[in-house]
Amino acid sequence: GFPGMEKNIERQTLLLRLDGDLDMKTAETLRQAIDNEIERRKVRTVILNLEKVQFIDSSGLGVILGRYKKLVPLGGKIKITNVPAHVFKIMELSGLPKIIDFYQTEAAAREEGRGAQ
Amino acid sequence: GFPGMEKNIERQTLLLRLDGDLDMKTAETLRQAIDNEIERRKVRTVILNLEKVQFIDSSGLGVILGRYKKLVPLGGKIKITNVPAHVFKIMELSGLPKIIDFYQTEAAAREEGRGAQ
Amino acid sequence: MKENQLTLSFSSLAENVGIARMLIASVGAQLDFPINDIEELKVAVSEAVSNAIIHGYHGRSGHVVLMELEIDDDALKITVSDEGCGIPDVVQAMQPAYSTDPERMGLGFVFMQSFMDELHVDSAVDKGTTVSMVKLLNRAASSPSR
Amino acid sequence: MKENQLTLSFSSLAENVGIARMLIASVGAQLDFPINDIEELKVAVSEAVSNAIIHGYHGRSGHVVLMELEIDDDALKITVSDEGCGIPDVVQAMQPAYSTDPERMGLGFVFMQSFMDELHVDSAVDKGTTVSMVKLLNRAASSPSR
Ligand SMILES: Nc1ncnc2c1ncn2[C@@H]1O[C@H](COP(=O)(O)OP(=O)(O)O)[C@@H](O)[C@H]1O
Ligand SMILES: Nc1ncnc2c1ncn2[C@@H]1O[C@H](COP(=O)(O)OP(=O)(O)O)[C@@H](O)[C@H]1O
Repeated sequence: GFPGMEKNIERQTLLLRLDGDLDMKTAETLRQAIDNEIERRKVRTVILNLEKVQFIDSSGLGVILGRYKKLVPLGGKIKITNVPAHVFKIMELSGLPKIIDFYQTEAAAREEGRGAQ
Repeated sequence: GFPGMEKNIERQTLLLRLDGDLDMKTAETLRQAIDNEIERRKVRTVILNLEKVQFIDSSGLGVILGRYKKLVPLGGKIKITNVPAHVFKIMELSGLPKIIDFYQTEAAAREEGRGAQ
Repeated sequence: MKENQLTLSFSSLAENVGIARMLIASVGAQLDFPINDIEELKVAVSEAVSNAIIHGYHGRSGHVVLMELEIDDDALKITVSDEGCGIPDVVQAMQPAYSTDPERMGLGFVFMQSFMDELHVDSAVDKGTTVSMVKLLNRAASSPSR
Repeated sequence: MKENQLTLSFSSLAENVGIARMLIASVGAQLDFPINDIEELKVAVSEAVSNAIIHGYHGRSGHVVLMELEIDDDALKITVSDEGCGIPDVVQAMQPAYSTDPERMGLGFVFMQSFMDELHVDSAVDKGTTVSMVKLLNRAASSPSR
């Protein structure tokens, strides 16, 4: 799994700092972690810090897109921060950056959220 | 091979800075590199800087011991510097540190050499 | 360089996808592929192996996935095969965004196609699927699109 | 954890020794072995695979070395085998410092023995050699000497 999935919840915002490879093995862990918080704690904004993610494939991308699709009808959103260049290249090819907002830092992601709430 | 086998010859002292894994594949390259200089340039002191060696097994140890055996009858010697801890553990198990001198730095190895010459 | 062959066969478990990636990364590094190409090889292999487990074997353990690597002077050939359910319509399956699983993106074959120089899929229902991919070793030729 | 099996078969080439090490390192990392144990697994595998190529096949290419990994709840079992010349006297071959090659140290089996919890060598002249090694997963039990 993610040896270092750091979790932080403030009001309705969930921040996850992922560490490791985001593939079919870890995608399921990530899906459960996010869906739990959406249901139990009514989280509506999910910030994923991918700084320490070394690898992503379509299974990883699918989970992110899936959470997006789940959050939108609830009036929520997903934000991605600190993406390493080589991970971003794969994400770009999938078209994900066209529908999900990317930020340089967690602070930038939170900032934009506050304005919108 | 060694992507970064840095070589330096001063008088009869050959300094080699190795980089990578020291196994059956690279041992042969190392053997040839040293033996060439012993024969062509009459090198008598060989200093091996292992700072960037990540792995050693008995093939790698064998080449070092072999160069020792070749140099001693010629009045020469081999010196090892900057050994990473995990590489040293393997060397220790082989008994190599009992016959070959280890130094913290290249400078220390050269220093001792000058005194002895 | 002498022709080299490596074959890894492994149980249909999620944790082995990462092992398959490590293997291709080691082989890629040894062939002196640039880091970017190694990343792409990892994605292609990850997709093919994940598909074998997720689709071919419906995520069930107890089956075997085969990854064969063949290296000659010109190319690295990667073959990933399973003896799973097979694909009824390969042309349809390879369409971008096509997936039989609503939770998935249908990008596996897209990635394999983008990152490799050749991709060929051979499949028979209830027999299994074989994905053959080629990455040319001549770097000038291997990245025509970049 | 589900039982997991991985088998790598590869050409008898020097560059594949490093690949075999990477594979065992990945598997060891996934089993959460401490770094020190992973280093030792790499040495043990490196010795067994080098022996298969150097001694079993007299350094000749065109042959196949097999590395089988079996993981269950208790142990990681590693089997390295070749279909090479075989060992006439296994007990003698396993003596520390014994080597049929004057350029070598005769430490291969010593390292395998020190770094693994079990070592078993099975060999037949002109048939080949199989080296079976076990590393226990229970760490307290796996390092009795440390
Ligand atoms: N090894 C396989 N065995 C059976 N079906 C497969 C296999 N690989 C791919 N498929 C089929 O092809 C479809 C498209 O695959 P792909 O492009 O990788 O997208 P995804 O994995 O996201 O579904 C899959 O949804 C599946 O129906
Ligand atoms: N796979 C093998 N096939 C044939 N002979 C082998 C094999 N492995 C080991 N041997 C024999 O056992 C001896 C001792 O092996 P080892 O302890 O690894 O030392 P070394 O490799 O330094 O000779 C070798 O010299 C060789 O004669």
